[in-house]
Amino acid sequence: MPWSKIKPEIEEPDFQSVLGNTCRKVAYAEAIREALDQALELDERVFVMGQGVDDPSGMFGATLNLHKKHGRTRVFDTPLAENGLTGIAIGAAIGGMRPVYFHNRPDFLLLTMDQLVNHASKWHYMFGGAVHVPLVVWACIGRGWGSAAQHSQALQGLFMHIPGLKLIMPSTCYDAKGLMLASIADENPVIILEHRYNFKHTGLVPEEPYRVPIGKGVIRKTGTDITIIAVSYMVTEAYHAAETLKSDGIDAEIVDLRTLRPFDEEIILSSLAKTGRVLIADTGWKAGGVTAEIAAFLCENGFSSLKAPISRVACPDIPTPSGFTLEEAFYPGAKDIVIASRKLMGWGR
Amino acid sequence: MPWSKIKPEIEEPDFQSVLGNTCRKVAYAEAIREALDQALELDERVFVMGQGVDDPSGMFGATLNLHKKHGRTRVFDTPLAENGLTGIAIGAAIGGMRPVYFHNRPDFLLLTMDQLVNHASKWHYMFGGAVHVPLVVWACIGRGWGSAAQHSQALQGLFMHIPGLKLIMPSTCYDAKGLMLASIADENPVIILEHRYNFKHTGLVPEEPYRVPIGKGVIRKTGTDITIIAVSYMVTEAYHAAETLKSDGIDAEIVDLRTLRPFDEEIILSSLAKTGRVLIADTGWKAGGVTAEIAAFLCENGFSSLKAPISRVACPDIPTPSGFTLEEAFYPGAKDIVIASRKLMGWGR
Amino acid sequence: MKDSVSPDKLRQLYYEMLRIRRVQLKIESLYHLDDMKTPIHMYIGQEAIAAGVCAHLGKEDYISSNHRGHGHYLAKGGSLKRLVAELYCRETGCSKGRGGSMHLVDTSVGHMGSSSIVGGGIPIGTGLSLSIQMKGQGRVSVVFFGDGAAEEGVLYESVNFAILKQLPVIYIYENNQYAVCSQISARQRGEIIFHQTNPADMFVKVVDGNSVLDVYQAAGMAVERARAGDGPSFIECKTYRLRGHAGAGSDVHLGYRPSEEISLWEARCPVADFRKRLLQNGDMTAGDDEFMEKEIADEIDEAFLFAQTSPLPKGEEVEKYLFRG
Amino acid sequence: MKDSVSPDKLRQLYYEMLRIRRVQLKIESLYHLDDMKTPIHMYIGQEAIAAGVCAHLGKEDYISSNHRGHGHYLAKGGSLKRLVAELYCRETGCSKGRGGSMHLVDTSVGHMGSSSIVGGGIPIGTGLSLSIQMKGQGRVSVVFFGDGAAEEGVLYESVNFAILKQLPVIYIYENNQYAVCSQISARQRGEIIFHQTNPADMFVKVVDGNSVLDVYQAAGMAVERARAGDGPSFIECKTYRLRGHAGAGSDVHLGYRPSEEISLWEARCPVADFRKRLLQNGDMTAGDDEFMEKEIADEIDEAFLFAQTSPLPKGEEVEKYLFRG
Ligand SMILES: Cc1ncc(C[n+]2csc(CCOP(=O)(O)OP(=O)(O)O)c2C)c(N)n1
Ligand SMILES: Cc1ncc(C[n+]2csc(CCOP(=O)(O)OP(=O)(O)O)c2C)c(N)n1
Ligand SMILES: [Mg+2]
Ligand SMILES: [Mg+2]
Repeated sequence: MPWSKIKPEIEEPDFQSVLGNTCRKVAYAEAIREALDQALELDERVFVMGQGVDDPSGMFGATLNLHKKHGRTRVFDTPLAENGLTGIAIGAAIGGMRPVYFHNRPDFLLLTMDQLVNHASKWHYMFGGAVHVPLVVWACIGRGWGSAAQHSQALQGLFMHIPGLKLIMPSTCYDAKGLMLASIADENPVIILEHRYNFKHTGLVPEEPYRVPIGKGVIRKTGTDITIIAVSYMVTEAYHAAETLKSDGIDAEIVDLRTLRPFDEEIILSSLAKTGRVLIADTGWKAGGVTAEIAAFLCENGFSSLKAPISRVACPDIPTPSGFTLEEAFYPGAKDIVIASRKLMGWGR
Repeated sequence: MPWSKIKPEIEEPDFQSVLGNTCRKVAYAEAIREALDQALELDERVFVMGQGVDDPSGMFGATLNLHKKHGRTRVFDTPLAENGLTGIAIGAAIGGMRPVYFHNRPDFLLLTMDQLVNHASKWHYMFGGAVHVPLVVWACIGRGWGSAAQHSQALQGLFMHIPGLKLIMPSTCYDAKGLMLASIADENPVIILEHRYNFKHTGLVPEEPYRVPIGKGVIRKTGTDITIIAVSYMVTEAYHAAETLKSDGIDAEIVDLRTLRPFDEEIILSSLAKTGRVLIADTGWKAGGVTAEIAAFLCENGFSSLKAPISRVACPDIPTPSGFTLEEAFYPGAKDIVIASRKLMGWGR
Repeated sequence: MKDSVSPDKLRQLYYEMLRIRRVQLKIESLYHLDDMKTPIHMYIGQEAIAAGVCAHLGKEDYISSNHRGHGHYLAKGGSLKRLVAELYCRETGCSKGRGGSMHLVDTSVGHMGSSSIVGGGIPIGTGLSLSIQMKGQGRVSVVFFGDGAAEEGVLYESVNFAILKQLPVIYIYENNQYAVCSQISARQRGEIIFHQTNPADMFVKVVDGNSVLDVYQAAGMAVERARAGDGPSFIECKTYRLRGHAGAGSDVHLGYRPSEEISLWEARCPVADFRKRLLQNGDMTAGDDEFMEKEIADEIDEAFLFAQTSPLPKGEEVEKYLFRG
Repeated sequence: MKDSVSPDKLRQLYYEMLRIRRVQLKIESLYHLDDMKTPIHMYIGQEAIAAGVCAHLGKEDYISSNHRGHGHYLAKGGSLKRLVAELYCRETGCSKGRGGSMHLVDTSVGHMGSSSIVGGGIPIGTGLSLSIQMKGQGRVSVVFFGDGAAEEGVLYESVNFAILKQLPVIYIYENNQYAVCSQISARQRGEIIFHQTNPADMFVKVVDGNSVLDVYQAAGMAVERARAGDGPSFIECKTYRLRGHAGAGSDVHLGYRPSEEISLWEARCPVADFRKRLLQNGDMTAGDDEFMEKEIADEIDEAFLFAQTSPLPKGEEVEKYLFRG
């Protein structure tokens, strides 16, 4: 698919990341690949599996050629049997390994809900801590070029509802690497949902292995007037929106949640306390999704700081259409964030 | 399992239902059974399938002996193959039938997410309206007697996030029948999640077939001080809470949503406009669940009416424990609603 | 039986394959223009299967298709214009521009939709056969799926149910030996287990999927059985896709399959082979062939013109079609 | 081989079965008191399977169990005290009162947990065997599952993967002919397809699940193969559950299975049969038997006392154990 036609390769916004001393500009996919390479190198329990991890496209580049270096026992292709293979990965994890299971799209995770939700998420609790499941499941949200209803779902809203799973959505090359390494090191099942559009970015990434703490958000831009809580690719959209808002005289703060479960309560409560206005931007559906939980949490716990309704920018509650004119209408972006932000600023004045 | 030990059979609270002229007291299970019996009688496209629908327990009584009257071609037992059989039901629906697929527990629906979410929910949209899927999927939430993590999940929070599915949770015998008939008559996939505790109730139910409109909530008790939006069995708990609150001088209004997708926006917005205070009570997990969406919606659309934070009473975000001392700590009820309501009433005074 | 196929039927089979091939070559030739903003999965090399199977089906019979569905759609009689319009994301597309290449549908000819979730259409097609049985319609439901799909548990679940209820369903297993870039040997060992089914439970047959007559013959038996109420069938068609997994053109450069392997199968092209045979046996004249090519080319031109000049869906209507009624 | 089993081993097999039986009868006899607030699924009638299989396993080998798991747990060497305490929902239970009867675990003896999602443990047990293979441990992973579970797609997916990778996994198919009240004929037609697997890919055997020696012998071959790196095995044990699906006591009154059928299988009780045989063949004396009964009875009494006097989990600790670390 000519993806390059729908989103050019660019450098990611300059988010002022905390950088190591060996930073280089690397592509998003390469950041993940490096994390995997290092994890495979440093920990013999780690292995990488998934339909196509060893193929010429190498999972959009994220697993490219790892099998050549680490062998096909540790980096292996799988049959198309997502639920069974998730259970197999769980079993391997229980048996002391650290599987990283790759999927092209989150849509395919719907086949694995039984093993992820009925099993992986409950195994530690249900047995009073006797067993645990250090498993990483990775999938990349599709968008554009007619990916349509069954190949473009952003399913974080589902996983956010499940106790016992950790849920990660990076937005920068730096975090993509650091959160992958943190997820592999975690003793619990972790789901990483990437966004295809982030793969068009390059950013500064240290060469040595490092971990970005799970459960901690980060402020991508400080501001005083409105808090934009953004997830995954929407962080980039929020960044562009903030630039536009600046010319309106609106100083937006951008919080990148990075981890959705458990999410960083403190960082959003204190940003709300500062600005009094909150907009939440997600790549998934609105109803019952990520924006719902964050809004409800803030309304419950930060009510007295709220000067305006909590605004939610998310996909409309319909399946993704294929046609490009409809995609255009379907996906929210910087423009929607700008419009909603201006509206929020109008409140209580 | 000696269910009777954990919840006695009682008459449901007197909810002042709109009644037909041939009302009788019937048990909750019998109300559903009657709906199925009438649907089978009136529409030859209807059939009932599921593991155990024709067995001596008859799905807690809800399908009891229907196969004897309507034959085993129209009321049939199935292999244990939930995802496959959901697809088969979808195919039959596309072919012009009206399948009603029964599951003992929502937990088993996790096996069917691919067919329900990737297929049933999208088929009509994805083909520009050319095909549709008139399918009813039914499951009954378990609770108590050590049902534990894999047999007691209240998964409405997941389905609430999915465009293209309708989601129903009745709380009275009257609605159990009327919503079942409405769901079977609906041209779209509908999920009905029942609660095991409702099955201990008896209530007034008309004999003739009737439909309760999908998407319409109902006020179970009018009040002026606080709005309690309740779902499924929590309606009964809310009713008891309201009785207690009365003695505190707090006059609670109880809204029974009945349909969670699409939910009745008007009824909750106008109740909020009246009371200014909202508590939402659900039988499922809190984070990212039903209470999240309703709270977020109200915060977004009814902000100026809010005199206090929106309070959420739901299960803690952990798997269900089996032991009864832990179950006791896990499940919220009237007491929690009372405590949270009192707290809300303290706001802004 | 092969000899009992009339020259008319032979030419019809050829026409069907040729038409599928020509449509795809046209799509391929224009894809680089980026006007068809939809993923495409070429059926080039597998035409004999759709053509051979669907030759036995009427409009009232059902098929259930997958991401590689152009051939199934056309062989079943789906509108070419509406197919092309769908690739161009037009409101006049068979799915009104909502589905794209992987989500074709034409209910007027029994094509009830295709799933791009691998294996997803298998139980749905099985369920269609359940509706046939319940209504006593004497129809047939055909499920097309690949070797990747054959690994999904829903196949096992569906076949068990079809056998249990003796449903009028025919599983057409298009084994092209690859799932994306993954060779079947990386995913399965030996032949698929369903070949071992008790013949009393399900009719099983393995055929050369590049021979339209072999497919035609096996499918004929399966359809006959299904219509007679004699239960399900499972036909493995051994074949090969000549193009890349997705997109247009060859994928030799990716290096995941030997170029000799591709050449070998190119030499076994189902369309060219059958053409040669018909000409040799005198079942078709060069004139017939030319006429067909012309007719097909005209139809294709017309379809592309229709598509390219059709209106695009309006953004305001993005929420339409969520629910029926 | 049967003759090569030493009298010691024979008595040990008997002891194991007897112990499982006695524990269950005790549970049954007290269940009506409602102090064990957990669903129970009796293994009565199937003891020969767990006993015969686990006799070949060491503590370092794995098993994966299901809702009907008391027998698997005990045969694998799980702590009886902690089993009973789990039924009594105590903090001292094997799952600390968080799991209940359907969720047993004892990692110190390789019991890595049981799933009450039918079929859910099949891929997990397969994955355990993958970890064995990757670590080169020479262990074995055994998966117990029933005829209902055999219909789930994960079995097909798991077996395909086990065959592909030649994993050291043994599938023990406990065919007791019912899933809840549903007779197998309402769900399947004929024998399970995996019996037809190519022997080079997977070792397959059907045995009388009520004969501990038959099970023992077949399992022995499977374990040997697995340890030698010769791949997976699939053993169907034909058996019958003598009690109701869940809860205590008979379910004859429900009428879903003929009382003659139950009587027939009661007459084939794996424990009583084997006892008779051992006594007849002189492999066990009446004194041995009495001694065993006494020892088991004492152990059971002690376990129940332990359970009944153990502390209950504290409500404040309900959120404990969500995550590790
Ligand atoms: C459940 C699922 N898993 C993975 C994919 C990604 N995917 C799309 S096509 C394909 C290959 C399918 O192979 P096969 O069934 O043999 O069909 P073919 O493409 O060869 O015609 C894969 C893995 C998918 N669409 N659905
Ligand atoms: C996926 C799933 N579907 C349905 C159930 C409900 N259920 C519990 S046990 C059982 C019967 C299982 O039968 P089988 O596998 O033969 O085991 P058995 O009880 O006979 O030992 C069923 C249907 C479940 N627990 N999980
Ligand atoms: Mg293929
Ligand atoms: Mg059974």
